[in-house]
Parts: sequence; C-alpha cells; structure tokens
Amino acid sequence: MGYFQMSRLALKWALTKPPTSRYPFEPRKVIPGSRGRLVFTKDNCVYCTVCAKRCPTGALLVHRAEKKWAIDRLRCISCGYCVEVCPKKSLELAGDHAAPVAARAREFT
Amino acid sequence: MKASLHAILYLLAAPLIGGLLAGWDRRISARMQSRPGPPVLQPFYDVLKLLRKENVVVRRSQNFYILFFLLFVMFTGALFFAGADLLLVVFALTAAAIFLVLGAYKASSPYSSVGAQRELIQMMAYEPMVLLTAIGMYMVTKSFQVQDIAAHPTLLVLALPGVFLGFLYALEIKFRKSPFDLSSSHHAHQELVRGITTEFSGRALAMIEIAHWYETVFLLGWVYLFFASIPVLALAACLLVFLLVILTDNVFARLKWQMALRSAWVVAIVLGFGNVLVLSLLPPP
Amino acid sequence: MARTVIPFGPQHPVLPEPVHLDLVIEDEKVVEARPSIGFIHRGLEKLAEKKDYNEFLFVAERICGICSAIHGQTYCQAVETLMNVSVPPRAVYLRTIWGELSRIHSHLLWLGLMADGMGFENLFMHSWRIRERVLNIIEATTGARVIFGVCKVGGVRRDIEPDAIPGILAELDSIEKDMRDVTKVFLNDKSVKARLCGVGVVSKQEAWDLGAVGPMLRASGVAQDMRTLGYAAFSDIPVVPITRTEGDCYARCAVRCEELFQSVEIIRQAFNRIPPGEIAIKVTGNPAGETITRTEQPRGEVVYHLKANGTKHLQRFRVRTPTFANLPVMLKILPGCDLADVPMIVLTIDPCISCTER
Amino acid sequence: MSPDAIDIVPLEALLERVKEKRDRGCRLVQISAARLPEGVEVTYSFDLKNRLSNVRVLLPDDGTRLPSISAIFGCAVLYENEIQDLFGVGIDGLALDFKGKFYRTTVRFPFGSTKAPAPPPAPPAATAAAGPPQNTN
Repeated sequence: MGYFQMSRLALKWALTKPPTSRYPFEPRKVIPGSRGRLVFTKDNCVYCTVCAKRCPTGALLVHRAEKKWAIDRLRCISCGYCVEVCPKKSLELAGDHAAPVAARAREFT
Repeated sequence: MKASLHAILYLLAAPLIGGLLAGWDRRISARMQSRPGPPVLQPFYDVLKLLRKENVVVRRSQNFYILFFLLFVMFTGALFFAGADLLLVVFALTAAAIFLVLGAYKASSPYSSVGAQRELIQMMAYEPMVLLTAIGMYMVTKSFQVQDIAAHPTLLVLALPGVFLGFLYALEIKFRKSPFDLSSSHHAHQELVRGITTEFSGRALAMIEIAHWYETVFLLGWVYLFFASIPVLALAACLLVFLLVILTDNVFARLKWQMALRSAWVVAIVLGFGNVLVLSLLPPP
Repeated sequence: MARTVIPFGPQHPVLPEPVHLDLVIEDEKVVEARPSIGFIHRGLEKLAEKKDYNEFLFVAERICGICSAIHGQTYCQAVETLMNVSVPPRAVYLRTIWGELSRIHSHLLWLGLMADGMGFENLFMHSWRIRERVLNIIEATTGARVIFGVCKVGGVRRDIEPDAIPGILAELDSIEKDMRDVTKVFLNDKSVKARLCGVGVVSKQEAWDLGAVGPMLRASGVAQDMRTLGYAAFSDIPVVPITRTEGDCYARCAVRCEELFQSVEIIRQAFNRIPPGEIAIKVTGNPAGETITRTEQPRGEVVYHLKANGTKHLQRFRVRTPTFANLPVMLKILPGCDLADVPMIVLTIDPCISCTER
Repeated sequence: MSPDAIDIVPLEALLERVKEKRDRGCRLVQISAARLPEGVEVTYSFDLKNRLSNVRVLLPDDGTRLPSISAIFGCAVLYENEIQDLFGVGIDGLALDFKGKFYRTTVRFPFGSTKAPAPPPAPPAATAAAGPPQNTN
C-alpha cells in the first residue's frame, strides 16, 4: 500500500518515550570533550596577552600592567584557539556552557 | 423542551470538549513525532492569551465576518443537537464557512486571499459528500430530522457503509488537517504562511479557534448518528474516528488542491453515490 | 485571469533564509519569479584583509552553519596547497570522516525541511531526531555540534581515540537503521510522491548549461562529484557518484537519500583504514601564490579561489558556494509550476543563502 | 591547480575564448575578481570532465568596462552582478542587471571601483556597521 507508509513509525513512537528532554527543568547532559565555557585559572598566568591577540573575535582583553584578564561571553565562540596558544596552560574549555547573558560586558578576573 | 435543552447543553459543553480534544490531538501528534508535546490544556491557554492580545487588523470589518462565522458555527451545531432538519444543518454550515472566506478576502492579503480560494475549493470538494450523507440517512430512516435519525432502531452504518467511509473522507477535509491542510494549517510552514487565517490576530483568531472546537464536536456528533442505536458503540466510534484523523494527519504530506478535489469527488461518487444507488434499487424492507 | 503577486521571503516560514521572490501567479500557476537576494551580505571575503591566514580559518568555517566542516577543510586544503604542506595521513582521514558526518547531518536537515515544506510534520520531526544523534557523535568527537572547528592549516586539532571507534561505529549502525525507516517513507509514500514526482524537471543539458552542481546536477543524470577528484582520503576510498535520470524534485530527494548511506559506508571504510600517527604538522611561513580548490559539499561543488602574496594576510579570498551556482536553475524552473510546488523547487536546490552571500 | 592552467587573454579576445569553451561543452564553474594595484583581475573558470581551465582578463583602473558573457553562459549573470556590486566594474550587455541592488552592502563597492571616483556620500551608518573596534592588535 502506497499510502500510510509512515504509520508504523508514528505508532511505534506514540508508544515509546520521547527522546527529547525538558531542557530548562532537566539539565543538559554534558558530552565529554565538548567545547563549552572558557575557564581562566589565574595562578599561572603571566599576562603575556597572546590569547587576546590571537582571539579571532576579540572577546578577550588582557591588561599586562594591572594584571587583569577579561572575557566578553557574547563574543566568545569557544573555538579553543586561545587554549592552544596559551604558554602557561591557564586557559581551558569546560564541557558545560556559560550561563546566558543579555548584554555585552566584560567579566574581569 | 428536550430539544432546546440539548442545544443549550451543546453551546455550553462543546467548547470544553472541543478544546480538550484539541489538546489531546496536540499531545498524541507530538508523541507520534517523538516529542512530549504541550500540556493538554494548552489550547485553552492559547485562546485565553489570544483574547488578551492587541487586535491588529488590515480592515476593521474583517473581524465582523469572523464574529458571524463563530455565531453560524454555533447555530449549526445547536440546530443539529436540537434535532432539526439535517439539510438545514448542512446549509447553515456552508453559510458559516462562507463568512470565514469573506473575512479572509476582506483582509486583502495575497496569502489569505489565495487561502480563501483554496477554502472554496475544499468546500466544493466536501459539500457533495456531506449532502449525500444526509440523503443516505434519509433513505434509511425516511426522515431528515436529526431526532428521528437518532431514534432509528437500526445501526445506520450497516446500511450505509459506503456513505460512512465517504463521510470520513469529507471529515478529513473539514478538519483542515494533513493531507487537506491546504487552505490553512495548524502550523505556519506552508507556502501561504497560514493561508486563510494569516491576517487574523487577537480576539478574531481566538474566535476562529473556538469555532473549530464547536465544529469538532458537531462533526463527531454526526459520526455518532451512524451508530446512534447503540450509544456505547457510537461513543467508541467517535473516539476511533478522532484517533484516525490524528493518525492521517501525521502520515500524509499535504496534497495539492487539484488532487484534493479530484479524490474527494471520486470518493463521493464511488462510495457515497454508489451506496445511495444500491439503497434505492433494493426493495423496501 | 487574475494576477496576484505573492511575496515569498525574505522572511517566510517555508524557508527561513533571506531570499526574496516575487511570485506572479495566475490562479495558482506561477508565471514569473523575480528574485532579489543580498539582504545579509556580511563581507567575509573582505575580512581576509584584516585577519591573518590562521585566524581566517574561523571566518571560513562560519560562512555557513551547516556545511561548516567542509568549508574549514577546503580552506585548509587551499592554504596547504599554497604553502606546499603535506598533511599527515591520519589527519586526512579524520577530515574525511568529519566531512562525511557533516554530509549526513546536512542531508538529514534538508530531508526534514523538505518534509516540512510539503506539510509532513511527522517525517520532519523524525528526520531531525536522527540528525540529533549524528550531532551527538560530532559533539563527542569534535567538541561542537555545528561549527566543528577541528581543521587547522597543517592538520586537525583533535584526534579520535582508537577505543572510541567501536562505539561510534555501533551508533552509526543504529543511525543507519533509523535512516532506512525514514528514507523509505520519502521514497515510497504515495502522498510524498504525489508532491515530488514530475515537479521542477531539469534536463541533463539544461542543468549542465546553467552550471548546476551537486545533487541538483546528479539528479539530472550527470555523474559529477568532486570527491572523485581524490582530495583528502578519497584517493584511497573510491566514490561512485549517485545519479538519477528523472531530474525532478523526487530524483533530487532520492539522490540525497542514497548519499546518506554512501556517506555511512565511507565513514566505515575510513575507520577501517585510518593509519596511526601524527595529526598535525607545524606550519611556518606565509602563503604565496594562487590556487583554485574544489571540494564536494553536501550541497555540491564549492570553489575556493585564493591569492596570496607572501604576507600573513591573503590577498584575495573568494568562495563560490554551491547554492550560488544552483540559483540560476531554480529561477529557470520556477515559472510554470504551481504555487504549491514553489517550496519544493526552492528547497530541492538546498538553498543556503548565508553561504551564497558570504 | 597548476598556475599554467590560467590563460591570460586581452579583453577583446574574452568573448571569443568563452564561446570556444562553450562550444567544447564546458560548464561555467565560477567567475572571480581580485583587486590588484593596477586594476581588477577577472578569472573565469570552466570545467570539463572534472578538469579545470581558466581564462583571465585584466581591467585597468581607468573605467574600462567588462563585456558580459551572459549571452553565452546564462548563469554568468549572478557572478557578473556580484562583481559589479563589489568591485565597481561596469559591465556591458548584462542579461539581467540588478543595477547595484544585488548585494545591499552598506559600503558601496567594498573592493574599490574601476570607475572614476564619484561615490555617493557614505551614510554615517556605514562606519558603525563595520562593527565595534576590535581590541586585538
């Protein structure tokens, strides 16, 4: 029968638990290795500004004199280029994602 | 007295039942599509929200037609449940649909006017079958009065199997669900945006929704007539028909109007007219 | 006869992409289609003057959200050609695997949109449910779902660990089974066929003359697939282009359906043959010279024209995306179709307007 | 691609060359333009049996106009409109001329223009659209 080709699949799924999750109520499952939030560890940083220079979107800002490191979360594209170039391994990408932000602002550390 | 009681009961209960059915429809469709779907009461939330929305119109008069559309749908159902003449019910239903089409034309948007044209074509498609259903019922029960048909001692579907199937086909068109969601679909993903209802918003859209709820209950009431002599069976049949409509909605692509019209007429002629012809040739019992 | 102009886009529920068509219709026949594009020109080609060739990779990957993986790969290939870098074989295989995974997810996305365009909600949801499983594999291996960001000039950034491979292959088997269920509906269901067969027919000659590429060209019977050029690992894994002869929307849909399974097969072979070793080599210096690199994206042939003059900025970066090449065919077959066929025809070229305008 | 696959021809010989390609059954792959110090270089790429061949012309910066090949390859229209809008090259005989409205760029002719410089006063939005200043470099 040419029609109703979909019915088997439709009926099967009507009786199966949906694979979707109710996102804001159920936290998202973190897939290991996912490129998520950029995490900065202050300890080793020598404020060499390489990360800020290489960042393709200009999301990072480093003040060498004031020893300040800042990120604009809305600009960060989690590409991991800064992680790669950091000589002191003070940057890494966490598997989870940053909390939503509404406005462009720099988070200073 | 009993008749008007039925009509009043319909006017009060139909939106509740219709809304709940719409909620279940969304829920079951969602499950078939492998997602959980909205709460069952979502259609009510939607309508309540629409009622509070700002009224944006192209022309003020377009909403006036929608008011009449709703009133006529209510009137049609009330007539039906009061046990009035079936032919009158059919024409009242047509009049209601015409008001919707006029409203859409009045909005003078290309989407809604093409949608309105398609709605007219759909009406042409299902109207013969609906009339044949009325005639078939008359031939068995010798009456056009709904109350006489409902009181008929035999199971109508036994004498009218073809008409029943044909009526189911018309029902699919009337519910505006896939494969016949060409004039307006429940979601906006078609070439006409939302077709006939594109230009309606706020209260007018809420009225259209409520009218659909009334329509659903009324059309299922018609299904009930086919099984009226055994009420339990009739209710089960209504439920099954409703589930069938949801299933077809989910397993069909949208047809083009040419094919919708052609297939509907073929069904009307072969199943509907064939059935009526057989009945007229049989010797009266 | 009443003439109506139906605006189609730039914001339209069938096609959430900024292309605008003024459809002149008589009753429901389209007699004329007037296009206008250019709503979202982002000037990415000009940006090559601001970003050095390594940074520019991130821009190239963002030309398109769906074919991103192959954009990145093509860009790297082009720059590597200019710099005479030979990429380690393991990296080449990894690129191929990710490229094919992206083809699967792109085709599934397209199948979903197509189902939605013809009002088949259920099929749409199921296509995307399967796509989600492919995206999970992609996220687990590359770290991102859509913009992979794994290619770099000289190799790739990430490796797929050998112990992860059996899991991926098992998941792929199960995805393949799921895809069989869904493509069976696309290819056999009568209501789908009623919408697709005989709609938007392009003859072999027409498709060739108008410069069509990818599934559009293959569906009209031309066996042309850039993977047969043997870039990346395709020199070891032979690809036979999938063709149909009808040239209608159904043929284009069928070509993409079959390509899903072809890609699964390519991934399996690539995993079987993947050599051990380095995944990247260090690249120093700046590119110089000129190259035109072509690869096969899910939507068809993409052409990168790079000119470099020995500085860290590229002198000219130009991309011809497959959608751009397919637009003339679309405009050619629109007049004469039904209004209800317009979404089918527009969707079967798999339009990616962001790609087109860069 | 080896550089010798590029065939540099004088402007007058362009149409003839393109017609020749057409007669051999080539497919137009792309037309790309590049700004050089001395003018705009336009490259036409053709494909036959997966082999690429290119024809190239140089348009000096003195307002020289490019003849359209849209009569030979219909699909060239889009490429030529693109070049017209981005490089400010005047093109003669376009089968479908969008008259600079193909790409609605905020900056007219972002890659410069071969015409005599008479750009309309750029709206103040043009600089703002270039995005906030970057803090890199």
